Amino acid sequence: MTALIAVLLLLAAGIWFGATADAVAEAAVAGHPVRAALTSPFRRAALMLSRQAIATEHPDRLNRLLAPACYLVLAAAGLSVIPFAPGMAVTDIATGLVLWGACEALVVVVVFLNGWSANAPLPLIGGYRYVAIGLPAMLISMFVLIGAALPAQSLGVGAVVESQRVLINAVRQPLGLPLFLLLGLSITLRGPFDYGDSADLAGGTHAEASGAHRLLWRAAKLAMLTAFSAMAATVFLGGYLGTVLPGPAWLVLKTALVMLVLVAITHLVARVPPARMLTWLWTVLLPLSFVDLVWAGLEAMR
Amino acid sequence: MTLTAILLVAAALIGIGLYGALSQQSFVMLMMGLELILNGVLLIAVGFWSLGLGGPPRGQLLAIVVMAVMAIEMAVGFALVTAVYRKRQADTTEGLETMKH
Amino acid sequence: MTLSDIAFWLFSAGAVWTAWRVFRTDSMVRASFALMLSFFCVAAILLLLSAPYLGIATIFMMAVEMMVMALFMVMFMMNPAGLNPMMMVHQHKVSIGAGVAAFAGLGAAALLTDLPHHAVAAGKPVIRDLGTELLGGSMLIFETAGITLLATMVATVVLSSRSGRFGAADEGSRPPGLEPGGKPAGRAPERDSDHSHHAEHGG
Amino acid sequence: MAMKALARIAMRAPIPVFVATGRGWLGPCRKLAASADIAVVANIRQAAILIVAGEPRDEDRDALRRLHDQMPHPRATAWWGTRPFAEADSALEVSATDDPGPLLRRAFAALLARVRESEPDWLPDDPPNPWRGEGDHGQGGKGMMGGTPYGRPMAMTADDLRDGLALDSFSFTVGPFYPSLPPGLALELVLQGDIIQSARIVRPPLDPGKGAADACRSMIVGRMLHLLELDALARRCEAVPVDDRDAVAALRRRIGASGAMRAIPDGLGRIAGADARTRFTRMVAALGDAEASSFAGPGGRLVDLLPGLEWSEAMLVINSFSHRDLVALAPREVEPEEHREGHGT
Repeated sequence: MTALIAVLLLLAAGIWFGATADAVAEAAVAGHPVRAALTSPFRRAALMLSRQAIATEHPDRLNRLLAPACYLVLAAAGLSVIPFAPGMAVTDIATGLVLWGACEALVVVVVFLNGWSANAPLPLIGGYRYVAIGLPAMLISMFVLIGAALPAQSLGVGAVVESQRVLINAVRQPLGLPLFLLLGLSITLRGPFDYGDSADLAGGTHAEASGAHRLLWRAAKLAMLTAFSAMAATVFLGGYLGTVLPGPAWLVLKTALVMLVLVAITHLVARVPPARMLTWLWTVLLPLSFVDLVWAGLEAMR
Repeated sequence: MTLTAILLVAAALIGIGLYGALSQQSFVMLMMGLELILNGVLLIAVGFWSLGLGGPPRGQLLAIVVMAVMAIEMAVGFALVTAVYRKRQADTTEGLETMKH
Repeated sequence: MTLSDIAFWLFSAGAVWTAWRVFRTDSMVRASFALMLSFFCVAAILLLLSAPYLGIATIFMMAVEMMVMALFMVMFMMNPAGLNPMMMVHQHKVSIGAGVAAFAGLGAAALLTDLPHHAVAAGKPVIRDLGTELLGGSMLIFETAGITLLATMVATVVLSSRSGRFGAADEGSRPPGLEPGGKPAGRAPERDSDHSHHAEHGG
Repeated sequence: MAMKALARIAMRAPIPVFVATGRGWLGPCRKLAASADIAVVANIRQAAILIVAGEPRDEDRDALRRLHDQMPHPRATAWWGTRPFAEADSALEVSATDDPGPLLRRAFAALLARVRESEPDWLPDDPPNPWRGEGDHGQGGKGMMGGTPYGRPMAMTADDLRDGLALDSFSFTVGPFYPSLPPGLALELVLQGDIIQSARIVRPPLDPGKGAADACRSMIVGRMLHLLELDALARRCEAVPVDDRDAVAALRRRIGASGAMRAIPDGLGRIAGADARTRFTRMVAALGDAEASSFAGPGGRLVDLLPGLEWSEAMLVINSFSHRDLVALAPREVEPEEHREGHGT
């Protein structure tokens, strides 16, 4: 029960923190006043709530509702496997990493459905394109996660944390965290990996969304950012491990750190066209994830 | 939750799958029927493993093999659909009266 | 009736109902994802059957597979959203008969057979068992599955790519002669007279 | 009560506006974009106020009406330096020389407080083709392929350039108010997936007019940065004071550090010896340099450059040209035919 409350609290705090970090980074890069940006997420949310949520002509109504809602649920499900302290996780199962992998795979489905359901050309192109990029990005992350599971000799997230008592995985498997961060950008539709909701498609899968619908989609993206960051912090940065402070505090701090890194990348790094990214994914990044896996295996046998 | 109940559910899935595989004109829908049959088979395999035979490790192996078969069926199926479409612009079974060219 | 019994019947009803919806919805994308939900319900039953790895792996795999399925649907169907209602079936009565017969036959077999009763002991390390089996006694089977998947990958690329060994696939390939300048080794492809275009499948 | 509190918070947000830029209005529109109080949005679905800046072309009037009707309620339209349409009741009028900021702020607050009434649609909300009731399944035609469900003709197969699979092609019109295209440009594109099979100029881009080179350049670089998903940097670029050398130099460094140049594939949209990356690099180098001559007279046609490109590559190619070059590359095509639809967002 405590773990469930912790998950919901972390999710809510993460949405707020992510929105604020985004607004501040945007203002800093754009040269706008940073102070006003601190509170702007509330104003923008209020604005979205007070506008009409437009229905397109003959949409797939069920999926139009389900897509953002499921995105949010997936973020919560992903977060539920993360231990806040030894043994303190909502779903404390031996196959936590596989469950997280299933959440990743379902994000692709949800984003596609969001693009599909509007019954409009630009969102559909966004959805299609996202599937092409999202699936290989997910493959890469699976290899990286298997690499992290090797020293723990378990697919349970708790065991993966415990295996980092001596040395965190970010150091032990130096390729792991950077490759995993790419997935984070991809499943949260951010910056250099924003192929679903991109500007060239006037907003891609949510181009036709307005009002509360738009707010829900944006909140779901930030929730997924939180869940992903917590996962990266747990699997590669030792999660709740740390001295002086209590375990949950360490987890929150590390999660915030990963979120800030992702937000910074979002606003500072350009995105390449999808065809080029697809080539890089299959010819450079996927082989790199194999290297990471071999590295992890050799290191674990040492 | 008895083994009989599980087998009945699996039989229903296989029945619906067989109906789909036989009745659908579109290749992709036909493949959905095949997938449903395999879905039933998966359920039967794990049902026997879990409730009938006391969890022998090889039972799970069989389930893994069923999953591999599903993946292969999908991949080869789509490749064939693409090849046929490229050659004949056909995406339904009626488009194929002959296997030549 | 325990909690897991109730869950089992709920998921069973879900699996069968969504499986039925696959062939009853006009929208091809909805059909794909209905099939995905059917698999998820079965996956949940697998979890109840104390097969945690298999259950979650099924969810993982089917999410990806059905995503690809939906893409192919949108690609190949000219009416993927079912905005134009349709019914693309053949030998409908025979198929219904076959489906019912399969259900009746298998169901009768399940009801009439004396089935073994020996449930998995609680606390049995099933995931560890699976791992040691895959990479121990049955490693050859596991490796064979791996090699088969690799062969599948090669085969799909060969089948679906446009550029063939003897020219573009859609132009009809013709192997070169056995000796330089000789007669082509294969039969010359006949020009297809009737390309069956979309327009032919009338409702 | 809760709604009132919500509206009070929402009123303090930057005003989301969508700008329909008219001929010769790039400079003023750029000033508007530079204001921190106003958020120029790239999608009409996010906007609360549509700003019609300058007289729209006669042929764009219908597209403008459609654009207006896509805006969510509560909404308003501001007419900046132009006369409102006859159907626009209680229009907000701003004279060409005034700063619209204060008026927009008042109108925005009134809209959210429900003091000002939201504008009704300008066009009837009917499906383009009635279709229910005919055919086997009521689809309005014979067989599965007949009819035009919801006024859209069924997809038909066509040859394609990428892999020869010849699947269904899809044709639609973008512009003249599409945010990733220069103002005024409308293209009719035939797509296979996201690959452009053919392109036709429906409306040429607006002539920027004399003396707008600076505004143009920073707007184009801004659009390119948007396309490269660098929204914040794009906003900085649109607002940069072009006569402040340090600010421009800092901006240039930021753009370089983001990898924006290297993100554009080599050899994309090559014409007269320069590709999109080269043109973009030159344009960034010329920021704040009013004297820099644009890469004039490339010779050739835009519609010949686009086929075979993927959507976002095509957008990069189109926006790598200066407005003046684009006017030369995309001349008005002589074709009296009436066009079906303009996608405004």
